Amino acid sequence: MQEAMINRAKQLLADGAVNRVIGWKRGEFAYDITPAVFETAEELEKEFVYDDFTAANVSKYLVKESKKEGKILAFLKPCDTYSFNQLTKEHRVVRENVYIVGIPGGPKLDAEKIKAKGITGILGVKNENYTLKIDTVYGEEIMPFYEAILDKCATCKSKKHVVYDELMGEEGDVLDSNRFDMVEKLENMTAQERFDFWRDQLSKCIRCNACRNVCPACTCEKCVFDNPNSGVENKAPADSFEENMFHIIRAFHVAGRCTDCGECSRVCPQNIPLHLLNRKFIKDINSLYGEYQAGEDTTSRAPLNDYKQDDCEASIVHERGVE
Amino acid sequence: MQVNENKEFQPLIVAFCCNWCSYAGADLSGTNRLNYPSNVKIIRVPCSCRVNPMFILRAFQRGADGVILCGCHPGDCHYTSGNYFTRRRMTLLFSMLDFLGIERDRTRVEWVSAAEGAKFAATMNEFTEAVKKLGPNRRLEDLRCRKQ
Amino acid sequence: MQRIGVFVCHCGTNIAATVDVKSVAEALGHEPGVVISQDYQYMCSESGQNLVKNAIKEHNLTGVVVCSCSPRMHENTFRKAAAAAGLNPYLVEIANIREQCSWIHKDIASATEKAIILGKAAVAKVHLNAPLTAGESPVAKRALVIGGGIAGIQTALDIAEAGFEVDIVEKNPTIGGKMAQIDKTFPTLDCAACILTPKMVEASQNEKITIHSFSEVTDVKGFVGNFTVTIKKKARFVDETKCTGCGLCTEKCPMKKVPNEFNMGLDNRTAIYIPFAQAVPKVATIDPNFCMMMKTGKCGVCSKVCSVGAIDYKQEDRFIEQKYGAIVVATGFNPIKLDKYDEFAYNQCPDVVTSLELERLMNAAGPNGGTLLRPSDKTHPHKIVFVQCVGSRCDDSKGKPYCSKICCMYTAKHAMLIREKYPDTEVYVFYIDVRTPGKNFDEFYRRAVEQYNVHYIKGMVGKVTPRSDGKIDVQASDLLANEQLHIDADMVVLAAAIEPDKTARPLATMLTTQMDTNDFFTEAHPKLRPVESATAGIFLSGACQGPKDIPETVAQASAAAAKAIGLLVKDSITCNPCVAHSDELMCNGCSSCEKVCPYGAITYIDKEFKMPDRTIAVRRVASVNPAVCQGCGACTVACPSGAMDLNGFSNNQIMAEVDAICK
Amino acid sequence: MNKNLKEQVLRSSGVDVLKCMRCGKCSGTCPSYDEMEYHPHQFVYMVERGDIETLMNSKSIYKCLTCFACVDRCPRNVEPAKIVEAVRLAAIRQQGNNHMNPNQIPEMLDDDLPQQAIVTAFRKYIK
Repeated sequence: MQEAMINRAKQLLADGAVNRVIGWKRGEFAYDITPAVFETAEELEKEFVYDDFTAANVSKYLVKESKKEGKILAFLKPCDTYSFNQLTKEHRVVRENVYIVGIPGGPKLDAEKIKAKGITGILGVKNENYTLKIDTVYGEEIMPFYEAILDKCATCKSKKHVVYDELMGEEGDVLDSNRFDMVEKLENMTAQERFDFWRDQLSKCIRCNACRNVCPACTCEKCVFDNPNSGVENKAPADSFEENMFHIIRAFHVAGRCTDCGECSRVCPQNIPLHLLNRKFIKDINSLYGEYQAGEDTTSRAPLNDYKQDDCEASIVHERGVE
Repeated sequence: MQVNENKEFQPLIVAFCCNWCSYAGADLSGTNRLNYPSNVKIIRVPCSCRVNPMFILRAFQRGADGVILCGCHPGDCHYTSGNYFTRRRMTLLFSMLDFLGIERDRTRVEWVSAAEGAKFAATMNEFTEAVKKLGPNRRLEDLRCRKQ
Repeated sequence: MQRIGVFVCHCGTNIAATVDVKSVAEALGHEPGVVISQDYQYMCSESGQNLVKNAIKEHNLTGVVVCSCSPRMHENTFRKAAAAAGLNPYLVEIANIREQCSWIHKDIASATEKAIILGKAAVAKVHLNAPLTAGESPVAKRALVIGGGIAGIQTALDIAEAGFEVDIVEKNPTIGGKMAQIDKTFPTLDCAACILTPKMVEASQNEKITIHSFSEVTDVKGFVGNFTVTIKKKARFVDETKCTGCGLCTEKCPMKKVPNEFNMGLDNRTAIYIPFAQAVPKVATIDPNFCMMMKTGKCGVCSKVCSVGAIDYKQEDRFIEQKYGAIVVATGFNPIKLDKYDEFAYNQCPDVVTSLELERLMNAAGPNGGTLLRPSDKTHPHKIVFVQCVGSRCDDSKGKPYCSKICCMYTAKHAMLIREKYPDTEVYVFYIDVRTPGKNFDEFYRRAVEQYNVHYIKGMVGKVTPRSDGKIDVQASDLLANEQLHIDADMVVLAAAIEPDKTARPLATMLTTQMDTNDFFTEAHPKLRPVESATAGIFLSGACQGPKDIPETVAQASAAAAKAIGLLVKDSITCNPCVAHSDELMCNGCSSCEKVCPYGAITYIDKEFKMPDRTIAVRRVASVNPAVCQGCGACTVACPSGAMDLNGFSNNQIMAEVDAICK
Repeated sequence: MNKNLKEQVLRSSGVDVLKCMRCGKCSGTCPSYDEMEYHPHQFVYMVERGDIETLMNSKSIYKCLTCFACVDRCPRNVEPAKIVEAVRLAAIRQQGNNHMNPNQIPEMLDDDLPQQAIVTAFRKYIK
C-alpha cells in the first residue's frame, strides 16, 4: 500500500495537480508515526510511511494547510473522511484546495497493547494471517493481531469514504458496530458507581491538552480555556477543574459535531476513555433526536443547532436509566 | 447555606430566568406574595438560550447545590425559538451530568410563563425540597472554593 | 479604578418592612469599588432620582447599582436618570430586592441576607458593564391590523386618518365581526348595523386602507418597525376584482341547504354566498364543501349567470408578503360551546338558545325577519327564561374562570326589547350578581326592572328539561325567597361565556407575544400599558385582550391606533444596544451561530488578518447586524470558542453574578 | 360559632367553602330541595359561618340523597354534597350513639325494601 501511495503522490506532484502531500513519517520509534507534509518526490521516497501503526487522522492539519497557496494531496482513511466532511461543513477547510485520495483504513495497532504483553524494543511488525510478528531488539515476538488493535478500530463504525477525489483499494461499507456497548454498561450502573468510575478516570488527567489538540472538532482559533478574557481560563491541573468543567465542556462543545474518530482516547497519555463522553452524546442524540452521524454529509443541520417543536423535555433524563 | 448553619441543611439554588416569561413570573409570585425559600437566587438572562453550560458548571463548582433554568413555554419564546435550543442543550447536558454520576435532581428545566407566578413559587419550593433531600453538592464542587 | 454607587430603596415599607435596608447599604458599601452606598425612602421619586444624579456627579461614578423593585419596573427610570447625569445608561444595574426578596420572604434576617447577596451580584456585574450606545433602525410606514371586527375597523380607520397605509386581514369573507351579528346595542338601544355598516363602508373606501378579506396571517418575521408578514388569501373561487356583488349567483345557486353561519345556523344559505347584505367587500364566495361544481364537477350555474365572469373554480390560495412597521391584533372573541352543559339541554332542545342566537332571532335581517319565534315550532314565546353566567366564573373544566363582562348588560337589553315589543311575554332573568359598571349601565338595568317589569331572580338554574308538550321545565333556586322554582318556559336563553378566537393562539406564537392561561393576549402592563403587548411593535385592540363591550372596544381600538401611529411617525427607532457581537480574532467562521439566529442577523465576511509571521491570512468571520439582532443570546452558546458574546449579558458578567451568589 | 366543629367538617369533607360564589345552582338542581329545611347552598354558607350545630340538629342532613347533582353542576367545584355528608358524620360522631342498631334490622325487613337501602342506611346512620 505504502508503495502505491508514494507512487501516486509522486505522479500528482509531477503533474502539478498538487504541490504538497500530507502523509505520515516515522518518529523516534517504529510505532511513533506522525503526520507530515512532503513537498518533493525525494522527501516522499525517503520518509513517507503508511503501516499498521499509522492511525493519526490528518484532517485537522488541513485546516491550516488548505488555506495555503496551491493544492494539497491528502490520504484519508474512512474515519478521517468523516472528520474532513465535518470541517468542510463548518467552513474550516477549503475543499477545493485539497485533493483527497481515499485509502483503506485499519484496524490499526496500539503499541500500548503490545507493550502490555511485556514486549518492548519494538522495531517493526508484520501481520501474518492475523498473527502479529513483532520484530524487537530482543528478537521476534508473537501475539494475536486482534489483541493489539486500537480500541477505536475495534469499534469501527464505517469503512466507507464519505468524501474523496479518487479511491485506492476497495470501498467498504458503514458497519453495524457495537460502539455504544460501554456507554450502555455505564448507564446501567448506579449514579455512585458512575461517579466513582469517572472520578477515577478523570482525576488522572494531567491537562496535557493532547485530546484537544488532536481533535478534528476542536479547531477553535482560540480555545475558551486558553483565553484569559473568557472567565474560565485554566491552563494547569491544579484542582478539580478537569473533572468538573474541562472535559464536560469539551465534550459539549463537540456534541453533534464529533464524528467519533476516537483520536482523543488514542492520544491520551493517561489512557482516559474520553471517547465515551462523546459517544454518550452521540447515543443520546441518536435516541432523542433521530440518527445523526456528524460528517456524513456537508449540508445537514447539527442536532444542537436544530430543534423540533415536539422535542422531548429535559426531564426525560430524570425518567430513564438508573439513578 | 450560610443563614441557618446550625440548623437543617439549606441548599443554595441558582435560578436562571429568561427576562420575558420566567423573570416576570418570578416578579408575579412576588406581587402575589407567594413564598419560596430565600436560598433561591435568580439571575436574569434575556432568554433561556443565553445560559451557557459553563455557567451551570461554574455555579456547581462554586458551591451551588442546585441549578434550575426557567424559560418561556415552548412555542412562546419571545425570540421565537430560543427555548427550543435550550431544551436540546440542557437535555444533553443534564444527561451527561447524569452519566458522570451527578445526582440528576440537582438540575432542572422548567417552563414558567409571565402569568404563572404561582407555578414559579411552587416550582422553587419543590425544587428546593428535592435538592435538600440530596444534601450538599459535593460531587461537582471545587473544594478550594468552599466557604470557610 | 471603578467608582460604584449603591442606592438602596425602602419602597415605603414594601422593602423596608422585611429587609433591613440600612444594613444592606452598609454591607454593600464595603464591596470592592463601591464609593458611596445610600438608602432612601422612594428611590424612583424625583428626589430619589436626584440623589442618584447628584452622587454620579459628585463622586464621578463609573457604575450605579440600585437595589429596588424589579428591573422590569424601573430599570428605564434609573437609566434615564443616569443619562441625565452624564453616565452611560447601560452602566446601571438593578438588584431586585422587592418582587424577588422582600415580598416573598417573611424573616427579616434571611431576607436581608438575600438582599445583600443580590446587591453583591449586581455590583459584581456592574464592574464588567461597558458603556453601550443604541443604534437605530428604520420604520416601515405601514400597519397591519389582524381582525376586521369593530376593533380592527376602528384601529384601521384611525391609523389611516393619521396618513399611514393600513392593511386589514380578516379571516371571514366580510369584515364586521361579531357586531354585524348584533341587533341592538346597549345602553342606547340603537341598531348595531346602523352604526357599524357606515364604518365598514368608510374602511373600504378609504384609500389608505386595504382589506384582505377571507385571508389569514401565516408567517411573521422581523421585529418592531420591520415586520415581514405573509398573508394567505384563501381561494374564494370568485375574482374579487370582477365581482360586483349583484347577488344573482346566490339567487340561482341550486345548493340551498348550507347552514348559515352568519345567522348562527338558524337558517340556510346557498353554496355561493354573500354573508349579509351590507358585507364589505360585497363579493360572493363559494363554499367548496357544498358547491356541486367543486364536488362533482356538475352544475356551474353561478358561472353561467355571472355577467362579469368572476367565477373561477380553479382559483388557488395566494400568498402575499408585505412589510409592516406595526401590527395590531384584533382577533376578537366567540361564545363558548355549550356541549358540556347537559343540564341546560342546549343540544337537546332547539328552543334553548344562546344570546347570540337570540340576537339573530330578533334581528330584522335574521331568519324570522325580526319577529321573535321559537325555532322549534315558529310560535310566539310567552315565557322566556334568561340564564346568566353560563360557563363564566367557573372553576371547573367546563367553563372559564373569568367574568365575561358583557352578559349582564346584553341580557338586560334582550329582556327589555322583548318586553317592549311583546308586552304579553313574561321574562325571567336568573342572576348571581348583576354587574353593571359603566356609564348609564346601571340605570339601563334598573329600567329593565322598574319600567319593563323583567323578573330578576337571584339564583341559578339547576336543570332545564324539555317537556313533551313543547314547554320547557326550568328548575331553579330563588335564593332570596329561599325556595325552589319550576317555570314552564317557552324559550330559554343562555348567556354563554365568551372566549378568545381560536386563531389567537397560533397567532401569538407567530408574533412571539404572550398570552394568559385563558388565551387572552397579555398586555405589557396591566395598568400603564394596556394596549401594547410586551413584544415591541405589537398592539392589542378589543376583546383579544379580555372581555369587552363595544364602547370599551372602540376606545381601546383607538388607543391601540394611537400607539401604532406613535411608532409609525418615527423615521427610525432606537435599537436595543444589548446585542451580540463577535470577536473576529477568535471567530472560527463555523456558522453555528448563524444556524440558531432567529432573525438572520448574522452574516459572514472574508476578512484579512495580519499574522504574527507578517503574512496575511484571509479568514471567514461572523458579523452581527446590530439593527436586526434582538439580543436573545442563542448564538453565544452555539459558539464554542466564546467569540460571540452579548452586550449587557456577557459571559463574564453572568459568571460574575454566579460567583457573587455562590460565594 | 364552633371553630373545632367547623375545622372538623372542612377537614373531613375536603371542601373549600370559600370558593362558593353563592349562585345557588346546587339548590336549583337539588331533587330533595322541598324536603330540606336547609338547602345545599345554605349548608355551604352556614359551614363557612361556623353555624354547624344548627345543621347538625336539622333533619336536612338525612334528606340529602347523595345524588351528587350539586357536585356535578357546581361551577366552582365546591361539592356541597360532601359538606352535607361531613355534617352528618359530625352529628353522628358527636352523639356517640348509632341511629340504627343491627338488632332492629330483622323487623324492618320486608320484601319491597331493596337490600341496598339497608346497606346505604348503615353507611349513613352508623359510624
